[in-house]
Amino acid sequence: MEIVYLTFILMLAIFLGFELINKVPATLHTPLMSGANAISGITVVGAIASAGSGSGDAANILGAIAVALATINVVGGYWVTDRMLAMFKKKGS
Amino acid sequence: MEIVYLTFILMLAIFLGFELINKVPATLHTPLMSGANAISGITVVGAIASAGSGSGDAANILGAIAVALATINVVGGYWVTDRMLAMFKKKGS
Amino acid sequence: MTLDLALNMIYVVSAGLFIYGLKLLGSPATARRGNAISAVAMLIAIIVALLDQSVVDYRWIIGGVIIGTIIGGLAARLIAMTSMPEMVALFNGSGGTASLLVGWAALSTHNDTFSVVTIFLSILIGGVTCSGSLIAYLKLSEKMSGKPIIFSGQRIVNSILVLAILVCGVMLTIDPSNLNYLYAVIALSVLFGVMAVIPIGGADMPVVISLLNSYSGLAACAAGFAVNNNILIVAGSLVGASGMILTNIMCKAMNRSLVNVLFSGFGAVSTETTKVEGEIKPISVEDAFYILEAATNVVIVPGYGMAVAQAQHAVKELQLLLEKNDAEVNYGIHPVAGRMPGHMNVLLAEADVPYDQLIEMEEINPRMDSVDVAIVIGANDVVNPAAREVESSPIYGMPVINVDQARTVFVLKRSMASGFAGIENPLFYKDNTRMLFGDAKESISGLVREFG
Amino acid sequence: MTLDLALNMIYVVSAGLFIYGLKLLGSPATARRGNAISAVAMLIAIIVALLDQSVVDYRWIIGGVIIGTIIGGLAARLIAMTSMPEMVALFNGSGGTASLLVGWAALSTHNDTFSVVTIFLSILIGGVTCSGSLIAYLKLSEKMSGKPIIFSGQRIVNSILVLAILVCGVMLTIDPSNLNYLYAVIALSVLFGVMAVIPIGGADMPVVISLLNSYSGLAACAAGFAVNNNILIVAGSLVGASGMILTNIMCKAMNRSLVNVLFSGFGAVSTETTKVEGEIKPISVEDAFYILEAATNVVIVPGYGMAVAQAQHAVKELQLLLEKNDAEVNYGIHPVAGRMPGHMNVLLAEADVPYDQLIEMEEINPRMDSVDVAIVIGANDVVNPAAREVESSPIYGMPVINVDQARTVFVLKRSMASGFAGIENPLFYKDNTRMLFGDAKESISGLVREFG
Amino acid sequence: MQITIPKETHSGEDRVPIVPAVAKKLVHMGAKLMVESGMGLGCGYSDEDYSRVGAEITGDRQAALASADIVLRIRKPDITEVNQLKSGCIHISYLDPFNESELIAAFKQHGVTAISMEMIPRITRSQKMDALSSQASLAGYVAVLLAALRLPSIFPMMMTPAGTLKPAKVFIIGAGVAGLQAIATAKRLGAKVTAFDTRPVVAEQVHSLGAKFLEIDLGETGQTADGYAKELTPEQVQMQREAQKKFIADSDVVITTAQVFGRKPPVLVTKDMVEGMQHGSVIVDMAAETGGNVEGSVPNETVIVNGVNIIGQANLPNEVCRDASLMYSNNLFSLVEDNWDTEQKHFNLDLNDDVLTGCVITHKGEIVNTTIKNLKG
Amino acid sequence: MQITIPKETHSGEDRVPIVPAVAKKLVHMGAKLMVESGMGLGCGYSDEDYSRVGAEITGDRQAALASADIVLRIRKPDITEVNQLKSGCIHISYLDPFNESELIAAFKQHGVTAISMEMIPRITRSQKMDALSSQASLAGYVAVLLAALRLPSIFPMMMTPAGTLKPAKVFIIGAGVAGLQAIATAKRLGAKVTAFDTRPVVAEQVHSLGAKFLEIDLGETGQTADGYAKELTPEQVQMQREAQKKFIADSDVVITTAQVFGRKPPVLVTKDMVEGMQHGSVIVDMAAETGGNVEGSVPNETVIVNGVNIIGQANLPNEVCRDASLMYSNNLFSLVEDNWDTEQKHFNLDLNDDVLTGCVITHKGEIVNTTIKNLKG
Ligand SMILES: NC(=O)c1ccc[n+]([C@@H]2O[C@H](COP(=O)([O-])OP(=O)(O)OC[C@H]3O[C@@H](n4cnc5c(N)ncnc54)[C@H](OP(=O)(O)O)[C@@H]3O)[C@@H](O)[C@H]2O)c1
Ligand SMILES: NC(=O)c1ccc[n+]([C@@H]2O[C@H](COP(=O)([O-])OP(=O)(O)OC[C@H]3O[C@@H](n4cnc5c(N)ncnc54)[C@H](OP(=O)(O)O)[C@@H]3O)[C@@H](O)[C@H]2O)c1
Ligand SMILES: NC(=O)c1ccc[n+]([C@@H]2O[C@H](COP(=O)([O-])OP(=O)(O)OC[C@H]3O[C@@H](n4cnc5c(N)ncnc54)[C@H](O)[C@@H]3O)[C@@H](O)[C@H]2O)c1
Ligand SMILES: NC(=O)c1ccc[n+]([C@@H]2O[C@H](COP(=O)([O-])OP(=O)(O)OC[C@H]3O[C@@H](n4cnc5c(N)ncnc54)[C@H](O)[C@@H]3O)[C@@H](O)[C@H]2O)c1
Repeated sequence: MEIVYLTFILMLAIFLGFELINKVPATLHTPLMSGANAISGITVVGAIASAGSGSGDAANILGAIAVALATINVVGGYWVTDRMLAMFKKKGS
Repeated sequence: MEIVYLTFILMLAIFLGFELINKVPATLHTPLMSGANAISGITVVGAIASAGSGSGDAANILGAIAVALATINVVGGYWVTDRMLAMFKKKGS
Repeated sequence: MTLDLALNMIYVVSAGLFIYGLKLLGSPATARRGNAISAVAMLIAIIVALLDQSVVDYRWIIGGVIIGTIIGGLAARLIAMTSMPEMVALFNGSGGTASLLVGWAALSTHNDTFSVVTIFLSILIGGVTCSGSLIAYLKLSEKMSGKPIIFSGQRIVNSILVLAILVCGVMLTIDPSNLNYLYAVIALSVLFGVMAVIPIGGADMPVVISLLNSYSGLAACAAGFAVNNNILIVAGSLVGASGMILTNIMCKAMNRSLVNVLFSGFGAVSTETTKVEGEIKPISVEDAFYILEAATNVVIVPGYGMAVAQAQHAVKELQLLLEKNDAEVNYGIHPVAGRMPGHMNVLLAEADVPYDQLIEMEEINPRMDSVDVAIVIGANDVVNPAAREVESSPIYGMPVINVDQARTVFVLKRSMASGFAGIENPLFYKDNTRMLFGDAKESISGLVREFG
Repeated sequence: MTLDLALNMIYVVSAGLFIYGLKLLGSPATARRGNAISAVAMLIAIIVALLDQSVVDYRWIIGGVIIGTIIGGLAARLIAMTSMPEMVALFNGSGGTASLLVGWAALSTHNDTFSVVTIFLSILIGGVTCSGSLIAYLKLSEKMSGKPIIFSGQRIVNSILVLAILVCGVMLTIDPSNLNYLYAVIALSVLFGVMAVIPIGGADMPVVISLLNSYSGLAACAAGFAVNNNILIVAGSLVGASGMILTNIMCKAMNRSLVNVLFSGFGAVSTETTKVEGEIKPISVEDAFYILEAATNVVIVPGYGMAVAQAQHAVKELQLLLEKNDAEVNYGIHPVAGRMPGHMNVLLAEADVPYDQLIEMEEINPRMDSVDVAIVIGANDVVNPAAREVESSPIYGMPVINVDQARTVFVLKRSMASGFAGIENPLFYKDNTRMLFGDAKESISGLVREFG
Repeated sequence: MQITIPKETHSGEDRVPIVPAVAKKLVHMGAKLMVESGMGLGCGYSDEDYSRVGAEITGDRQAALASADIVLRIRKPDITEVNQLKSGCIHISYLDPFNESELIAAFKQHGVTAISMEMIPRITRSQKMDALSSQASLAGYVAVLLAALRLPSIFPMMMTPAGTLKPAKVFIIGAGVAGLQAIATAKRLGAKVTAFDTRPVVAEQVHSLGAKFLEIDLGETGQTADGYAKELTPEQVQMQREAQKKFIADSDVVITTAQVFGRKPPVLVTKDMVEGMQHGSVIVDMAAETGGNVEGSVPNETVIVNGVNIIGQANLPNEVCRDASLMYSNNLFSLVEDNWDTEQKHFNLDLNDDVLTGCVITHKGEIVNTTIKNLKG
Repeated sequence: MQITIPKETHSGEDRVPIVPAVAKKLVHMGAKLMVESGMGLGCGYSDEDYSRVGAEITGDRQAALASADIVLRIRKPDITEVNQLKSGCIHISYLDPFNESELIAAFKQHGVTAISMEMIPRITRSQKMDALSSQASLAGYVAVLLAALRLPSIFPMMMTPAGTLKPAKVFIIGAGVAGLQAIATAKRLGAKVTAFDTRPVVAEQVHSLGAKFLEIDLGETGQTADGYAKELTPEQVQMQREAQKKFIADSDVVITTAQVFGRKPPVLVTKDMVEGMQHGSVIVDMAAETGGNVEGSVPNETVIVNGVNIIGQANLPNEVCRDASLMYSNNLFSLVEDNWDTEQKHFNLDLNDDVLTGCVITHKGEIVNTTIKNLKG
């Protein structure tokens, strides 16, 4: 039955994604892309489980690498986005 | 864990409900209310389970009454909504 | 894949269709199709429910469906167009009642704490929806007086009621097998629905119905938690959330807050103090839009501020949009508006406003009380009711445009500053006045954009 | 409530914050706050993940986090503003790779069919994202030629590749323990990412990155299915869906279709046939808006149709909105536009268009190739390139406004009907021309509303 | 009460003090209306037009004046005619009280209550009686038409196959009632309009008509409570001239409306500025009659100096006499109506009334208006 | 080639055939420009203005004409002056070829190539040479100004404390080039404008200026290939008159521009219609010079019939002579430039050219224009 719930969640999230990004001004395309990209670093959550299994096997190491990579995505992504948006503000005011 | 999924679903559905009914013209308020009301007749699905349990006990009868009431809501709701909207069309064209 | 899994996947499809249908319902061009799609989704959901393994005996179901279809169908077909709102109230009531019954029925099979809590909620909300909708129906169809019913001590009674419901709810959760608590909850919920709606005036019933509609969605949602059914949760919460938003929008269009609607009856008793000067009520462009959107008779009163803001073209655009929205739009031109004779004429002619929509003060004033919204654009002295009301005012006796007699007045200006004559304007403090602060052109362009 | 339940409930909160953050990111005023909220959501999610019972050994995690934070932080801080897009590509690649690895790691513990399928998907999508993003980075930073790389037989190679991936996927599902299939899938996915991006030109890379970004969301979502984690599914699918929409919007702003972007490179090889007359490409108001929204230099060329539609006021409104959006707007006035000398002047003066924005034909023509969008409003003969190109044309030799030299041309008219001179207009068939059919005033009001 | 309306005698005056539509309202109010035969002809109103609405037509001007309780007219009367009025009669017209001391004396002597339309105070309530404003507004319109017809080129911009015609540049000095209307009219015709005024509040009003305002820093300037400009110091006038010089040379049309209430208007455009203008340019001096803003302007004539046309035509509202008469009639009517006792059907002269305090010059053999009295002292 | 530009001799003609800016372009093209002294004075252009751009100034008109390869002027020449031209000279001006058979004969006889500006065909390419259009457009503007100044009320609506002034009702008959410009100008000034024309395509053009079109069903009407109106049958003229009658009576201003190319204009406003109008109303008969659309109109005079002003002023573009000259100069220049051989620096007369086929009347002692030839036959 889990799969049912998951599918429900998937469907709702997709609908919501469509509704949210409705009419975004062109100037926001790049920051938005970058911001969304940072969110996709959520995979770090999955990686943590593997990396923290303590098993010390290949999966564990793969997990650790995944954590590192995903963290790059997360940290870099949010930071870059913020820098872009900060630049924006200045232009506006 | 089910409750987690259900909560997820609840949250997403509420967000979606908010996003969908964003800027509805005043003329559509009544039909929209009526249409949404018809959807709330979905409780018929819950009622069917009780009514079809075959147990013949109180719950079964309650279920049957619930089916009848919910059906009224569904059938009447969609129909009335459609009548309202049909009237609209004529006015528009 | 098991049958169960397959059926549940179909529920996902059905939920998707509900969402899509609701989206289409929000725009005039697609509303009818949206309703149809939502009906298909409902049909699918019902069929899936019928195929469920736990359903073994179809007799009761068929009986219920047939009875429901006949009653619902007849009601929908035979009802006059004008009494649709009360019909919707009745349908809504039956939906709420159904949720109550589903919860009730579920109690016999589900009695872990979580389930009982959700069952309690579905009964409570269902009960309130049931009786509340009934009262709304009675008020709307004038089978009952539309006036707010108020008695002293009403608040106390209501408080006690809420308390009692909570107590019974807790007891029920602790001991789900004691049916007395169940019956008490049912009875109290129904009573509470009655108490909640009687103090509200008949004119506000559409908002109440919308609110109850949202509740019935929540009731279905609670029932869904109780019987562990996704489609109930999704569809129910969709209706709950969108109904809430819709209620809010409807309140805005009436220029009221939801709290104000729900407790206006009580207010009628308490505020017997003499009215002081009133307060300034700013309004946002968005809220102003909702009110304009619902108006059918609009008068625009331009003044010097429109000239300063050079807003005439935007005003014309707004006029066209309002007219497209089936409102009648006129301009009330005061002879001394602006800073030179014919100032407004020059500007409005530039924006190509037809001459016959420019109405002289003497002509527009008698019609003012049938006006839904008067939009005062950068005018001040020429709409100052002090000229009529305040004998000591330096402009006492000057004829002005009586915008304050319109149902709602929007005043578009940048601040509370006074106009040419340098005097205070009591208009800004009136109950039916809303100040839309900002440069007139910006504000109007904002309204124009909202109409998009 | 168990700890697990509590943690999962916090995931719900985190997901809600992601949604809210993404919503705020869509509007300039709130974008920065939105990004911050989304970052908070991420932090919450990570903390919850760390608290999970299955996490017993924090050393690897801490190592990974530290390394990742240092690299990511340095990259984000040190990078020049101008090279942000390629940085985003790199970040995106690392996200994709992480998903690939998560899938890979999950394979050791999950090997029921459903899990393996989702693992396969997460590896495939993650791999494509990984290498695709890398190529995009190389192209953008000009470490690699921005030109499309095309060789004969490319299609065949790609087809074989896809087939091979599918076969290996199926084999992996059947026998998850055979790691050779796994390695094959990984290798082929990475290769496929390279093959998919090399034939696309450097100028189209932003769209590609956006698309890959959407993929990396989907990869996370697939990984979520694989390791059975809700927050991954919700956040991943949010990113997937919104990324897809964003990609689409970006394509529209470039007046291209996604298919056209992805396969333009291939097209360059195949269409060597002589160009025929071309075809009519209608455009919707919405799509036209996206293009205008991205334009910084717009020329409006009005003609008799603007007069017929009495669209001058709407045109002025559009001009103001474009200017607010930081575009430079000019009017190109042809001396015989309309039906009397000075026809356009009369109308535009009525709408209060400043005289110095009215540019004579001789002056506007030399600047035309730096114009992003030329909006032809109900003009026909005066923009007919046949006057330049077709010697046999009755208007050959008449000077016209060379709108066809602008990057994009919108022609607003009601039909394909000819103008005063009664001759065909080859402009309508040009590659860079889009026909916005309908009454000019309606079309422009539509655009104005889109800007809201 | 008998209201007498004599025919205007000033040559070239086509306006009439009361149009038939307003005559009807006066009759309706209960007044006995005595109209001199031919009074309305300037605007094409015949005697029948008046008799039809209930007025009495008389050929005997002298008798009609002698028996009048109220006299309504446009221009100031001959002194001889004042002598014919009976004591207690209320005489309402333009009077030019700052300059016509003899006339005022005659009124005083005969116990006539003289109301000067120039002196209607500019408070909100009396705007409907303000003839200076109503006529100035029309004058502004006419001034632009005169200039447009004189100018050898057109006002609007025109991009045509036979070349692009540039819009005319119009410069308006003094943006009071007349000036604002001139701005509006010139803008309508498509000219590029710039204006200047010494009162700083006016800049916003000029912008509100979509025209440009020429910024000149003259230091302290200001306006009276009634909104009239204060007189400039000689240095300020000099500064203004300097600043405007280049601008005027560049203009196709200059319209001057600068007045200082009760004083001679300032000379703002000097001979050398006129000569700096292009051949064929046009100057309209709306203050020509009272002394002129333009050096060399001649009242009621158009002189050509160095190819530049200087129009000094006075009484511009007369060019649109029908509307001018309608507005003036309404001004008079509002004044009478505001003070009319509907019971007694007579004019109720309450000197404590703000408006009357301002505009009644003589009453019961006294000069009651403080401004005018001080002038004399 | 020598281009001679004699001074216009027609009294009251201020326009000049070539303004200095255009003279410069001609000189630049390689022509030898011979300008009669004083030629530009009507518009305020001195001889120096021309000599500065490279033209030769001469006091000897006769010699300048005799030696000319090309003569550019506005009005048709005296026959005596045609006799002075040398054979092969190209003479470009208005010629009125439908009526001036003697003049044409003189051209023919002297072997002069006469080009008639009226006969420039109305094809897209020749719009820049189309002097009828350029001048008609200005005439439409002037006509409205004349009417506005004549009318005793103002054009725009004004809601003022002294009453509301209604907008003037303007009716324009014939919405060709002049009519459309008149519509635009009257609309600008704020009038309520209605127009009528027999050509059905015009309704849309009138609407495109925001004015109303009076719908009259006349049955079959139409236009020529050049866009000129076809002549109506007498019955149709009668129908039109009937339908317009009430409308005219209700109008404050009527402007008639109805022409039928090469024919006498139709009489559309008869005496009784004029008399039906209100006192003070204004009619501008733009066709007065060629016969008139209005019964009782007198060329170059303003007559008052029953209180209604009928303006018959001819040569309206002359009122804005500077712009009119500029446009006419550009028209002439475009015509010359289009046929100029830049190598040889001379006028290349190619009678197969569409434009020249239409407007060259005589060439090498022959009447080459078919329309005019047929007229004679
Ligand atoms: N018509 C005439 O001939 C004439 C001549 C002279 C004087 N007057 C006098 O002028 C007055 C005319 O009355 P009125 O109601 O038209 O004007 P008003 O009383 O002067 O009020 C104008 C209002 O517009 C607002 N405003 C100014 N700029 C604005 C902008 N950009 N956006 C929005 N609001 C703006 C101002 O408030 P904020 O500053 O708060 O925005 C001000 O209160 C009368 O008192 C009349 O007697 C008339
Ligand atoms: N300026 C002058 O003095 C003058 C005088 C006479 C003739 N002309 C001639 O007129 C022409 C002027 O060229 P132009 O480009 O301005 O006009 P045009 O070539 O006549 O084309 C006008 C176009 O506008 C479109 N249109 C009409 N109504 C419309 C509406 N409501 N909404 C949108 N489109 C509408 C028509 O197409 P659809 O029907 O498909 O919508 C038509 O193709 C030239 O050939 C010129 O020679 C000029
Ligand atoms: N009660 C009312 O509400 C009311 C009624 C009518 C007029 N007014 C106000 O009174 C003001 C003046 O009215 P008016 O037009 O009769 O004034 P006016 O005829 O006396 O003067 C005309 C204009 O010339 C200006 N001026 C004077 N000296 C000048 C100089 N040296 N250079 C440039 N300009 C100079 C004045 O400032 C004025 O604007 C108007 O602005 C109007 O707003 C108010
Ligand atoms: N090549 C070109 O593109 C070009 C150039 C100039 C003009 N034109 C067209 O030619 C048309 C006519 O030009 P014009 O103004 O020189 O014409 P015109 O001066 O010959 O006539 C003026 C107008 O009077 C109208 N008219 C004739 N008889 C009438 C009657 N009985 N009642 C009412 N109206 C009557 C005509 O239809 C015309 O519109 C214009 O519409 C214009 O569009 C085309």
